[in-house]
This record gives sequence, structure tokens and C-alpha cells, in this order.
Amino acid sequence: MAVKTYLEAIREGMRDEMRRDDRVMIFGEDVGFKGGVFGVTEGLQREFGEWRVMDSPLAESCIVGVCIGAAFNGMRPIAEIQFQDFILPGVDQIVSEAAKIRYRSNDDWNMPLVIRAPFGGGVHGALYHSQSIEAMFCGVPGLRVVVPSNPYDAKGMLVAAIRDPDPVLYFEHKKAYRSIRGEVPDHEYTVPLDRVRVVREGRDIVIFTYGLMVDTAVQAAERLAPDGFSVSVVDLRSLRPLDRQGIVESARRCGKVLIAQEANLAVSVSSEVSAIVAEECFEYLDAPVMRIGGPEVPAMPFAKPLEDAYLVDVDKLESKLRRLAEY
Amino acid sequence: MAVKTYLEAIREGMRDEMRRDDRVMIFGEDVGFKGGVFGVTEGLQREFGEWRVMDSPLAESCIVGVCIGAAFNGMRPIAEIQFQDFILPGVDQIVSEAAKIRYRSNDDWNMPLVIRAPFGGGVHGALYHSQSIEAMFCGVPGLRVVVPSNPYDAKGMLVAAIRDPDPVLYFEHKKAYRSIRGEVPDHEYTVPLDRVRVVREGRDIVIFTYGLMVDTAVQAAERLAPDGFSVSVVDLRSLRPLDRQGIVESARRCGKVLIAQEANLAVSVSSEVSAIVAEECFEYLDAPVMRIGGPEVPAMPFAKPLEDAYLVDVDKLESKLRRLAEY
Amino acid sequence: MVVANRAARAIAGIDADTLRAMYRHMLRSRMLDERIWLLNRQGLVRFWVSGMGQEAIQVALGMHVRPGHDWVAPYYRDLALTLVLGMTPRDQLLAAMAKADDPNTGGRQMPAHFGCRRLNIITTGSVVATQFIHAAGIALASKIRGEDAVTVVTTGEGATSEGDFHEALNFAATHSLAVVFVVEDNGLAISVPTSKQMPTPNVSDRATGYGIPGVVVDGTDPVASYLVCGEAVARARAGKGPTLIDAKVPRLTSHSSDDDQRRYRTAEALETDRTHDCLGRFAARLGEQGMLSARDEEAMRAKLLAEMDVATAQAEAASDPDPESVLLHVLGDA
Amino acid sequence: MVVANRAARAIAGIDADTLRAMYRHMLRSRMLDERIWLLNRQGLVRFWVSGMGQEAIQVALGMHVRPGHDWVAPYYRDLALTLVLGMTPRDQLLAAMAKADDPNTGGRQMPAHFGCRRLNIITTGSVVATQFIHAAGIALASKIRGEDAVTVVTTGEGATSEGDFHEALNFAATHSLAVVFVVEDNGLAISVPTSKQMPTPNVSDRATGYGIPGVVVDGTDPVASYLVCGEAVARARAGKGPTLIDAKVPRLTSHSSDDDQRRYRTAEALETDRTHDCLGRFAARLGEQGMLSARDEEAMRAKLLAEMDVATAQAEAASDPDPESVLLHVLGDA
Ligand SMILES: Cc1ncc(C[n+]2csc(CCOP(=O)(O)OP(=O)(O)O)c2C)c(N)n1
Ligand SMILES: Cc1ncc(C[n+]2csc(CCOP(=O)(O)OP(=O)(O)O)c2C)c(N)n1
Ligand SMILES: [Mg+2]
Ligand SMILES: [Mg+2]
Repeated sequence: MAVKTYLEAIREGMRDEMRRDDRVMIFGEDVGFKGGVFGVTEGLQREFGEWRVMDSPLAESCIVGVCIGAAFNGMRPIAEIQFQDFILPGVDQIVSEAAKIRYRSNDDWNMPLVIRAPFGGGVHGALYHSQSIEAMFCGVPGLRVVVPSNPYDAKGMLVAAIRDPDPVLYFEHKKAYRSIRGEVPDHEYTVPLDRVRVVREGRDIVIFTYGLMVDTAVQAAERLAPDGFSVSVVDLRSLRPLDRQGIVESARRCGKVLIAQEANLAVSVSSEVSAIVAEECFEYLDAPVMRIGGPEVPAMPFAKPLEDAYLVDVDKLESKLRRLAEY
Repeated sequence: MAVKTYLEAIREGMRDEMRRDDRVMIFGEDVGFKGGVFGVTEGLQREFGEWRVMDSPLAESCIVGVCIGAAFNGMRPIAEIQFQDFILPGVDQIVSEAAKIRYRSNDDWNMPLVIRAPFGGGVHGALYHSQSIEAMFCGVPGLRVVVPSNPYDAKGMLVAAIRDPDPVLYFEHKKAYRSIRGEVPDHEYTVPLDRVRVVREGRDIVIFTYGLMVDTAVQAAERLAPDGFSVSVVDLRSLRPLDRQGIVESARRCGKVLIAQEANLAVSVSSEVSAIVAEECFEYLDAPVMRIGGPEVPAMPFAKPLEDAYLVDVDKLESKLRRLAEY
Repeated sequence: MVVANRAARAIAGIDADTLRAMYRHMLRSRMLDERIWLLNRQGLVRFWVSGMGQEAIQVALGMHVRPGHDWVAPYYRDLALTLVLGMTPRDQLLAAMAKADDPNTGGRQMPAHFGCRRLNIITTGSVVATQFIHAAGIALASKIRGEDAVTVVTTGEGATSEGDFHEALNFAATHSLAVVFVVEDNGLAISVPTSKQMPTPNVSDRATGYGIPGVVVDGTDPVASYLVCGEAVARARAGKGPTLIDAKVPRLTSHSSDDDQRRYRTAEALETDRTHDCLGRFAARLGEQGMLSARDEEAMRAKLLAEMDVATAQAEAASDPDPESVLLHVLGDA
Repeated sequence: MVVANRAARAIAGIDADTLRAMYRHMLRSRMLDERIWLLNRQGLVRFWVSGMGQEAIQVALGMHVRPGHDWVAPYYRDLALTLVLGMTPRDQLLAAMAKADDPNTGGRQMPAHFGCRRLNIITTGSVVATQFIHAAGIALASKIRGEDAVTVVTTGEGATSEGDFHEALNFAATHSLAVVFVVEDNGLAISVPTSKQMPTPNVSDRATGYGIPGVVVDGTDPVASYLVCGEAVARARAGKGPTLIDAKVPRLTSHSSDDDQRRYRTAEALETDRTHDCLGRFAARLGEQGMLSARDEEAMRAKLLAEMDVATAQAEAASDPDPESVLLHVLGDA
């Protein structure tokens, strides 16, 4: 198996599906000749032509809405939103339309649509190129929201998302694009869209997390090993729906739970995971469910000292973990 | 003190502030001559003229954005969004702009803006006139999100919201407009925007809730009294920021917590309240934190049997409460 | 159908059969609309938003659509359009009474939230203006596959203030997509008159800015509307791109059954609207041309009334949705 | 300043002092821009998005604005505009290096996210097109209070595809608000050319649809730009409503410091852009008219260079934001 970057895995997922299924198309700002501002779609317009890898106008409601229309009419569109921060002008089309089409039509119509967008910070992107606003969609019935944390999942989940008959928001951590590498099979495979993955097995504490923070969590977990604390790391992978059973199993087994994310905590994925644990694991818990994430400020600032202060790094995660271990 | 409806209290709050402060203006669809589709602004254009009570075009991004502009230039605008469901085309202006203006300008600018919108169901409004999508904003730093549950709070919190120097989303339960009455002082007063209100004191269980569900919770609580269960009802009032201290106090005192809301549960206000209780009350809990709310479906359907199946009524709340009481 | 003796064979090139068919569609929609208002007052229909006064443009448009081949993104006043395309009074009465067998939404949405996959009528929600962009996307897919399907999309004039209207026109025009944009311009968005909604009197003035044809038409005149829509559909089908049609119509009812327009409109305005009712004037015109006698018209009405009665009875007798079905159809099987 | 002997007194009614001032503003912005690029390559500035090539229209516009009285909603290429209004190279270098004293954002936003309350320059974020509507709202407030302040708002042509552009024009035109919409049309939205962005070559074609004047101007010609902007501002100030100006400009740099335009533009296109550089051509024109000698120009450059050096040193020496300040200024005190 070849080792590839997270970005290459995503590109390969699209390319392979486009070769297999000519209903699949890509629509977004700069995705064509330039291949996207991060280069994720590089080379695809050359292979599939201007209509299947198409530069959109600078208008996110148009991007999502055109993909909805194309999906009504038999296509399997992949919308690219240049940065997750810029998805907001398209929110009405996503939440009022895509998410509700199957339900409101009593199953007469469905909406096979993927919306890809890079999220996350630590790349001196400042307020509007660093956000993690996935929580906004994780409360919306009718949507799937997924975040791969490694190249294998990135490709397998993207293929699954393209084949899924409902709208899938597929968020990619932009700092992972070229920094995270891993083995990616050349053959066709999919990764289920609604199952956690136990990244690291442990007995004492479980960290639930997703995206680039999975890596941070594994590093923090390893730092505790010499002290005899055995820490699980569970990659949520699907943020909507959450894999309730997968969460409950690990939480019950470990008895101590830490939820880590880059996004601010209030009314977020961390809140829901905590609420699930509260509902299902009351008699198994040895400590309060703890959370760590971004501060309650509008977004990550530009200046390095501020960006550093904002981000959860291995040190911060380790010290939170130690507090929980010692409870 | 005169007894007034929830709707009258809201109207009076606006009218009084407009008399006191000529920077206050109202902007929204049909708010002028017609006085809004629910009649909340009735009579105000007659008193304050066409410019201060102004019909907007049918465009929510325009409604919010124009109010942002007017607030930059010294006004204190109140935007009316006709139904909370239709706030989504304005989300970018709310979340990317209004919420971030103070922070991104390093306190050079601020954004004194109120956005009112009716939410909630049970009025055969179907998918797009029944939603409770407040959670979408409750994770957004830089915003305040409040929901009054009675006429006294409705007026006092609206006056406080208008005077507040930051953007406040003020959500009104449309079924409460004419069904909820209560005493409302004629004199000037405000109600703080970030304090829970203990509506009913109890020892065994506390229900945290907001909006019209406060009424439902009180009724359910009373049904348990004859069986010797003493139930607190706490009106959250502010959904962002949550009154952490107020929540923790009641949760610790009672030891059993139920969170009730009309909205679906995943990644919602209920999730965050549960997470706060988990973090702060671990050693005080006698039972799992329980939640009750709408099902995980896109929105409330139109047909009466479906609407009834969707809604949390007193019976459903009572039976959940009994389960918790008997734990 | 019996045609009066020295009858004209056509008006403006439209043959008598087509004209009579159009009249019948208009009348059928009107009678169904009236029936639903009646049921609303009787408490059997909990909400209604009417198309009365807007039938002529809708029927004229529908006549050019190939159902199941072309695509339609309608809005809530398009009762007549859905009937022309092949939906039935029974279908819409099932929707009005929120019955399980309502083919539009299974009783899940308010009445007049049209949709029918079989006929390529996309499902519509309540959020105005979103359908403009869907129409552009549908047409893009047709173009990518090299099909000659045309997509028609309708709206009120108020909804054209939304950003989505601009984004759709801009995209459809940039790529010469086969979309016909039809504005059913009744001069009001609930209570807000055009003068407070937009700076010029005609939405079609916007067309120039996108380099496409913009046409104002009397939407109460079925003949003029038929010609204008025919040209726009032909243009689209020939790959020449979109057209923006601004059809002037009256609003003969309150905005919806929850509204009372007498509270914000003058008696004169209401009267003017009534004089612009398309129905009686079209009957008279066909009568003058010897294409439709009073007897024909009465017979038509009688038949349609019978249809309404049967459909009403069927819809009333139909089952409500099962409460447990509230949980169904959120996501499909992967 | 010494003026050559038989110098013209004016070009197209613009006096020599004004023209020289304009040239100085353009040059100052260009030199600052070049300085920031240099600092970027040295690793001292982590991101830059440049205004090079767009200075003439910005300066022309700024000359008509009364700072602190009128209102400005700029976009990220408006370095020159902010300087004309009264911001300084030091201000923008503090921003470029993300220092605590950056008056725009305190180092919180990327450089070129302008804002200054003292000068009525509203704070700008990165989400394009939102400022159009703010401008309309600002102008509404001025109108409500009966003030004669004018609001100017700028944008690239790509951002006009967003719905907010339409909603703003529609509202501002409906109420004849005192807004001047200026599109700095460099033909590209990052890599996407106008032909894939919109159906006609000129954004100003949209003006007719809103019943307002739309003007195309060579945005590299300071004289033409000055006249066009002057007329639009005067019109707005007189209460006659908005104007839409479409100023054609080249993009002399990559989209930003994170981009490399050689990967998607031809060498010819880059060369054509260079020949449309406003700066050298304006210097030559002023020289021909005897308004600016080579010596004058050199002296001007030398002074500005000194200013840049001082400002750079000051900005480099300034403090970074305090890490703990990350938590400040989310909400104010009620
Ligand atoms: C985004 C959105 N905002 C507000 C509404 C509420 N609303 C429903 S219909 C309507 C007026 C529509 O006017 P127009 O587009 O002219 O259509 P008409 O009803 O006159 O045919 C409004 C404001 C809505 N449905 N969607
Ligand atoms: C809503 C939104 N979508 C996408 C972006 C990313 N983006 C930044 S600049 C830009 C291109 C802007 O082009 P144009 O408006 O022509 O301005 P120019 O940069 O050419 O001056 C894009 C797509 C953004 N900032 N905001
Ligand atoms: Mg209308
Ligand atoms: Mg550009």
C-alpha cells in the first residue's frame, strides 16, 4: 500500500468515484484550472473536463443550490466550499433545503450531495480562515456530518459519502492536508460514515475527539503511559449522527471521559457526547466528564501569540488529562 | 399592574424604548402598516413614522445587514425576522459579521442590535413555520441568545436587549403570543439577560427549560406533587451565555436533573446544560441527567397526528419526570 | 365539444382547441381553489394560500412544458400549473386535508407545497427564492448530459429581493442554461407593495444586466402569456439561454387564510384587482370569437363540479398519516 | 513643491496641486505595498493581499470622501484608499506584523482587514460582499437623521456574484440612499476569470435594472476616475441616490502571498497587466503637463522611503498582543 497525504487521499477518492460514475461532478470556487486554493482538485479538470470539474461564481448559496438542482436531476455533485468559514451564505440552502428534501417530500425525492470544506486553525489563517463551525450543522436532522482524521479514512469516507443517498458535509482539517500521511489502498473500498474508530486502546480514560486533534490526543495519551495511566483515544469520525453505541462502550469500559476538540465548547459536539455519556453511563463513571476545546471567543486571531493561546496543543491536553487521571 | 399578553408586553417594550431613545428603529417584512404578520408591531408605524418602523424588502440578509450598517452609524436597530425558520438567509450577516465585529476590531466597534423572531410549533405551521433552531446560534461567541417565557420577562428582557451594546437574538414563542398572560409594570424596568429564574422551588428534581415549555414543565411538576415528589422548574431565559452558576446551584440542590425543550436534542441547549451539570455536579447527582425534546427529524410536520407526535406535551413530560423520580 | 357556427379558428395563431383547453384548466383550478377555501372555512383545511387571479400565466406556461421530460420548480400559488402538468384536484385536496396519500408531501407540509417526482416537479418548501438556484442546477445537469429539457421556475415578485434570485440569474445566464424564470407579479409581498420592495416597477428590468431577454406580459391574458412563454421555452430548448418573464397579475384573495387584506388594502385596490380577474374576461373573449358558448361553459362547469365533489369526498375519506411515521424518511439506506 | 515653468494649471478641471497630491498618495501606497511584500518574503509578515495596480481608482475615490464625516466600507485591496483617508504606513505595518497597536484589528485579523472608527472606516472581515449591505444600512441611518454624509463601498468584481450585492443595490436604490458602489474590476476572482463569473463584461450593466446610473471607467486613469467618483459622490450627497461604478484595473500581483498566479495565467496576460500599471503612466502624464518633474518625483520618493523606513522600524519594535488578551472583547459591559 502506498503512503499518501490526507490531501492526496481526498483527491484520489474523488478521482476514483468520477471514473466509476459519470454522474459525479465537482463545483466550487477555483476548483477547475487552478485545482482549488489548496490543490485538492488539482488535475481533475484536465481528466474530466470543464463541465464535471467546474469553477463556480463567487457565491456559496449558488454553489450549494446548483448542486441541489443537479442532484434533483440525476447528478451526484460534490460542492467545494473554499473555507468552512465561507459556508454561511450557503446555510439556508443546506439546512432549509438539502436537509429537508427527503422528509418534506415524504421520501419522493432525496438529495445525494457532498459538501466538502476545509476547517481548522493553526495555519495563521486568522478569524475567517481558521474556524471550526461544524457544530452548527450537527444539530440538523437530515444531514450527515463527517470528519476524517487520516488518509485511509479520508478516502474511504469520501467514497462512502459520494455514494450515500443523502447530503453529507465532509469537513477536512486544512492543517492535515500535507502534514498527515498514511497508507491508502489503491483498490476500491469504503469506510462507514457512522462508526467511531478506536485509535488507541486503553483502560483508564477515554478521549473522544475528531479531526487533527486525534493526533494530538494520541501524543498526549502516550505521555501518560510511563506513569501507568492507560488512555484510549476514540475518533468520532461521524459528528452527525454520533455513534451512540461506540461512545457508550468506550465510556463504560474506561469510566473516565475527556472530550477534546478544536472548536469552542458551548453547544458543540463535545456537549452532545457529554450528554450521551451522562444519559447512558451514569453508573460507570469514576469522575466528571471533562472537556477541552477552544475558548468562547468568536474565532482564532492572527497574531501568533493569540493563535497559540487559542489552540489546544499537546501540553494543554496532557495537563487536562492528568487532572482527570488524578481525580 | 395590568395583565397583558406576551405579545403586548413585547410591543410595549419596543414602544417604550422608542419613546425614550430616538435611535431605536424597527426593520422587517410587513412590520409597518400591517404591523407584522402576528401584529407585534401594530400601531408603531403610526406613532413613530415610516422611517423608524420600516418595511424591508423580502430579504433576510438585507434585513440583518442593513441593521448592522445602521448600528455602525449610531442607530439601535431592532430587526424582525418573520419566522425564526427564515433567519437562515441572514445567518452569514449574523454569525460572520454582527457576532465578530467587536472582537475583530479589537473593541474599536461594537454592534448594538436586536434580532427578534418567533419560533416554536403547535400552531399547524408545518416544517417551515414551527422550528426551534436557536441552538444554531447558541454556540456562537459574540452573540447573546435569549428567550422570555412570560410577559414580565418579555418586556424587561427586550428593553435590556435594546440597551445592550452587543447583538442579541431575542426569540419569541409564537404560541405564547396570545395564550400567555401576566402582570406587566407600566414603569420602566429591565430584566437581566443572563440569569436563570427559579419558577418553582423543589427539592427532588430540577427541570431546566425555556420558552413555552416552562409552562408545560410547571404543569408536569404539579402532577407529581400529590405523590410526594418536589420538583423545581428553572427557566434558563438566556441560552447564550448560559447562567452556569444558576444551573449548578439548582442541579446540586436537587441531585436529579431533567432538561426539557421543544427543539430536537442533538447538539442543542439541552446538550450543553447536561455537559455543565456533568462537569460541575458529579458528586451531587443521584441519577443520570435526562433530556426530553423533539425527535431527530427535520421539523414538525403539518398533519395534526404528526404534529402531536412531534411535540412534548404535559403527558410526555410527566412520564419522563416519573421515570427520573423513580430512578 | 360543440363549437359555435361561424367560430374563429384561432387567436394569434393559437387554435381553438388549445384555447378551450386553457380555459378549462383555468376554470378547473379556480373551482378547486374555491373549494379549498370553502373547506378552510368549514375547518377541514387548516391553511390555504391561493392562486386565484394568477391562473392565466400559469396555464399558459404549463402548456409549453413536457411533463416528465422538462422540469418545474413551482411556488405556492401554482395550483393551476400543477393541474396542467398532470396533478389532479384529488391530489391537491389530499394535500389540503393533510392526508397520508397526499402525493406532494404526505401531509407533512402545508397545502400548496407542491412536488411530484413522476412529473419532474421538484419538492418545494416555504423558504422563498431557494428554487431559483435549484432551477439553474437542474438545467446545468441537463446541459452536461446534452439533453434538451427545459426548466421552468416561478416566483412572486417579492421573493426576487432575495440574494438567491440574483445568484440564479447570474449563473444561468453565464452558462446559457435552459431556464425560464417567471415572476407572477401581483404587486404585493403579503402587505408590502412593490414600491417598497424594489426601485423599478418591473422585475424584468433586471434582465439587461444579465444579458438575457426580459419581458413584461399581462399575466391575466392567456393569449399573450402563451406566446411569451412559448417563445421563452423555445429559446431555452434551442440552447439560447434563459428568459426572465414578468407577468402582471392581481391578487384576488388575502395573502393566505391566516391573513386579512382588508386591513392593509383600500377598497379601491381590491376592486381594481377584481376587474383584472383573468377568468371571466377569457370566457367572454372566447365567447365573442365563437369558441365557447355559454352552454359549453355551463357544461364544463358542471363536469368540473362533479369532479370536485368526488375528489373532495375521496380526500375526506382518506386516512391521516400514522403518528409513528413522524420518524420516517430522515435519511435513506446507504 | 517646485512646478516646471510652462506648466499646465489643470487637467480636465482638476488643479495641479490636487493631481500631484493624488500621485503622491498612489506612490505612497505602492511603496508601502512593496515594503510589505518584502517583509513577507523576509518572514516578518505572514500574509499579504496587495492593492498594486488598483491605486488610481482608490485615490480618486478617497479624494471625494470627507474623513470622519462620510462613511467607508472598504475591501482588502484598499490600502491606498485608507491612506488617503488618513491612516498611515505605520498603521498598516503594525497590522501587517500583527502588533498589539494595530489600529485596524489589534493584530487579530489578517493584514488588509481595514477599519478605523475615528475615520468612519467600518471594520471589515474576510467574508466578501457583506459590506455592501452595511453600506446601505449606514446610508439609511444618515438619511433618517437628515445628514448629508455619503457612504462609499468597494469590492472586487467576483464578489458581486454574491446575493448580498443584489440585496444591497436593491435596497439602496429603492430608497435613493447616498451610497457609491465601486467595483475594482481586475477581471479575476483568485483564478476565475470574469467570463466564468458573470454573463456580461461589465458589472455596471446591472445598474439599469435598479434604475440607477452605472458607469464604466478606466480605473488606472486617475483623472477619469476622479471625475466619475466626484460625480457619484455629489449625486449621493444631493440626495439623488446611488451610483454603480465599474473601474477596470489590472491585478499586478498574485491574489495573495499564498498564491502564485503564474500557475493559472499566461505570460501574455501578466505582461498586459503590467502595461496597465497606473503609476508610471500617471507620472509621465504629469511630467508632460509640466506638473511633476523627474526631480520632484525623486524627491517625493526619497521622502516616502524615509517614511517607510521609520514606520517599519517602529512597527518591528512594537509589542505583540498579550496572549491573555485572546479572551477580551467578546461582549461589552451591558
Ligand atoms: C425567506 C422567507 N422569508 C419570509 C417568508 C414569509 N413569506 C411568505 S410569502 C411572503 C411574501 C411573498 O411575496 P411574493 O414573492 O410577491 O409572492 P406572492 O405571495 O405575492 O405571490 C413572505 C414574506 C418566507 N416564506 N421565506
Ligand atoms: C464568502 C466568501 N467566499 C470565498 C472567499 C475566498 N476568497 C477571498 S478573495 C476571493 C476572490 C475575490 O475576487 P474579487 O471579488 O474579484 O476581488 P479581487 O481579489 O480580485 O480584488 C475569494 C474567492 C471569501 N473571502 N468569502
Ligand atoms: Mg407578490
Ligand atoms: Mg477581482
